[in-house]
Amino acid sequence: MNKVYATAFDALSDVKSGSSMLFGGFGLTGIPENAIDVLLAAGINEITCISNEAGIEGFGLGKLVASRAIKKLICSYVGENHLLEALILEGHLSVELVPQGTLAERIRCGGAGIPAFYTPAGVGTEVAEGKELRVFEGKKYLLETALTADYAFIKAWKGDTDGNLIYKGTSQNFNPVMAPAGRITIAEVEELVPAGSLDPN
Amino acid sequence: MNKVYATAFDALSDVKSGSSMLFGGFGLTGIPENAIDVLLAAGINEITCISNEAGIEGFGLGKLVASRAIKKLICSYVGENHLLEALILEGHLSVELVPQGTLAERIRCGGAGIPAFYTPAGVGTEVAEGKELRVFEGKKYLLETALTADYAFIKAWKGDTDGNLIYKGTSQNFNPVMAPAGRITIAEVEELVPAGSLDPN
Amino acid sequence: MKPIEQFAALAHSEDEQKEIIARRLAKEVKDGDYVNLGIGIPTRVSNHIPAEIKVILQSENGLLGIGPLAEPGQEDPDLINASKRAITILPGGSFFSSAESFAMIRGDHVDVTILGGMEVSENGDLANWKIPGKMVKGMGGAMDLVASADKVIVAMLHQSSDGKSKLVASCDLPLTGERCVTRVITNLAVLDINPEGGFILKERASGVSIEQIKAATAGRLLIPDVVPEF
Amino acid sequence: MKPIEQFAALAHSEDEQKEIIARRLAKEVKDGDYVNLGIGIPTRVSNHIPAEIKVILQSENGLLGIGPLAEPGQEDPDLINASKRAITILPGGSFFSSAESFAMIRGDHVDVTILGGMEVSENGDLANWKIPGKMVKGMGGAMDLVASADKVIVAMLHQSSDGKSKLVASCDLPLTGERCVTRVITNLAVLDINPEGGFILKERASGVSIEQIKAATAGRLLIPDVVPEF
Repeated sequence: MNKVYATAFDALSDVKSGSSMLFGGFGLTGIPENAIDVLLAAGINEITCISNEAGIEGFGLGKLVASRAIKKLICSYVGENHLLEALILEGHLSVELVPQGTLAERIRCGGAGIPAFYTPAGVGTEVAEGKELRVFEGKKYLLETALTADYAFIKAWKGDTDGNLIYKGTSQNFNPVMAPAGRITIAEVEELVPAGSLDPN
Repeated sequence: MNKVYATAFDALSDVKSGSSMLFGGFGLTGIPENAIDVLLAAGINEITCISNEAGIEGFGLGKLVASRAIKKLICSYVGENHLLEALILEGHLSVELVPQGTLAERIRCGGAGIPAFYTPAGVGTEVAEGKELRVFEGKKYLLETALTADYAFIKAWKGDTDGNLIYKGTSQNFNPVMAPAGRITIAEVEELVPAGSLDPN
Repeated sequence: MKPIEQFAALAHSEDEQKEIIARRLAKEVKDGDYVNLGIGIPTRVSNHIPAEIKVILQSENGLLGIGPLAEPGQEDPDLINASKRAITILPGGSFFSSAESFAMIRGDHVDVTILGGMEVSENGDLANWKIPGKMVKGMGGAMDLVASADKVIVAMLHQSSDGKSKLVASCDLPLTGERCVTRVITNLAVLDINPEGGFILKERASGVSIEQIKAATAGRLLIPDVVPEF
Repeated sequence: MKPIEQFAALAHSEDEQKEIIARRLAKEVKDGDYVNLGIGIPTRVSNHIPAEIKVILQSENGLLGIGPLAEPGQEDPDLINASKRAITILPGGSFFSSAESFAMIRGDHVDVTILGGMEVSENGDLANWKIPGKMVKGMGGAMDLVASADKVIVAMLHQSSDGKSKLVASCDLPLTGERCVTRVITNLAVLDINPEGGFILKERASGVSIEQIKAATAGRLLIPDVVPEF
């Protein structure tokens, strides 16, 4: 069931510490920044966070990293967050690095009821450790499993009161992939419109 | 490389008998009917055909069935084609029935470089015969492999000269799923527009 | 009990019996449910859903938010349902590809699946796509639907036209899915699948006796003390 | 050969050396190619592609048809490339999700992948995402890209800043992909990976001698009779 909330605080009032959470976004685009601010203000912590990146210091997920609200981070890239490296060394945070295409597909499969799939990404690398290796038509592939989470936090351009979302430019990125993979999905939109005013195609 | 052809005959001049072919369409919508007519007129036969349905007598794939141009049919539904049943009994045609969602995902994976995936559809049925059964988190799944073809025949609403396509209503169906899964993809569009005139979002 | 009452249900035409099923089916959906309706009896449900509840119907060919059948002359050649009939789309509806449609179905985003059946076994197996040597229509999306939804309701006449029970100990016909059915709604009764096997008789159609249901059911029937009419 | 010519390439600043690589890289793409450019030197290629050929650039964050960098003041907050810089989209370009983007990459719909490297081994292994105990930036999309494209070109300086060869017998650093590189283009040379192992010296940079390349390469070098300059 889709629900419309007037403030981010109302929408997030049930969110609990210790939950797993998917966050859309790539670079500075398509990040559910208002939801992140509310999680921060509410003191939610012990989060298992699934996102493409660890965020930038002072913005987006970078704020949750800085407040030590994240326990585990599953992502493809951490390159631009020095604080994160310090937290890893201190033992406050563990990071599972996943190839970006594998991450996207694991999340898509989570929403699509596919428990596992094979991909060539990471064969012969650290990523392959402990994973099933299988050959199809002469090429090597790894078995990768689906990812879901208790919550998915999504940023969209326009949304309607029935829960339809439209994205803009490269702010789309992981958002539509993650939306079906959260047991509860919370979208923040730039513009809320009545059901029926978005093109169904 | 994308190419624009003025007539369906020009676009299909290289297509050979004995090829495997994906055809978009569901019911009477989104069927590449002009391409089918050209294949018929050119006498292309021995086709391995991948499509949701076997077509209706006298329309779409039904015409290729009637002309005995199809050697093997991979589809989810044949219910409305009595001629087809006769051809199967005569031994002119073999049919591999695939659950519709499995068919869609096998084709998607074919275009997406995923050689195989697990799905719950068909567990405990004839469809499971000869396939790997595997349990993930207590639920049974079958291993299904990707499908690609020499050609994909697609029907779209609008297309531009760079090969972007837009679909309308339920005529979308298998078309966007199949487009990346053909080694050569041939789209027929209702309206051809210059590159840049379709909304990129 | 008067004989006229006992046999009331059987006195209906086949079409009337299907309407009895459709009316009862409508009570299975609640406000806000996403529902996939199979071909046949299930499609009739939409006529019986009360106006005050909003149910979002999914069509496996790529549509969420099915509206009423298109008026004659108003058909859109790009807008059909899974039964290939010209339909409309409701405000707030959306179109998507077959891969997305089944991602939605397989990913358990559809709350209720209602589909027709040829046989249902007492452990919840369903057969509805093939009669060996006689009829092969193909499974379409049925195998995906029954393997995925938490709530799979089979809507069918209790007996075949030659009087054979369609509720059986184990299916003779090739399966569509194993242990997938949660509830069966027929012209005679509402029956739940017992996790340990057997059909639990939950309700009986108006004017239908428990004896009649017993006589019409080949599989093991579990009969509670009270079985209300619907 | 005059000493000044022999050491011409080494006399360039690091930035000039990267430009030498970028200019040569531009010859690797042909009209109609779909190309993914990694962060760093590869991004510079777009400045050197001749106007008469049309190359379609793919950005892993969900864009086909990358245009020039956005002019200052004209930046669109919803339009960046994989290096997070504000860019533009060309007419005919399109946006899509990360899942679609990597379906495109994994499905081999991108003809050429050009990316940076820390080490390339003589059997085509690539390392470019991690220096144990020192630096972990993450692999981003690199593992998907190198595992999928038929043509994987690594663009990097021939030696590290401390003079160590980046073309090695086998990689010391954690791999990004095994046996995935087809060609390496450095400030000194163009080298193909021999299917049986070894770097085949295809071309040398203007003013660079074979001896210099030998001295700068740790892995096995296979030298044909004729090695033209580029």
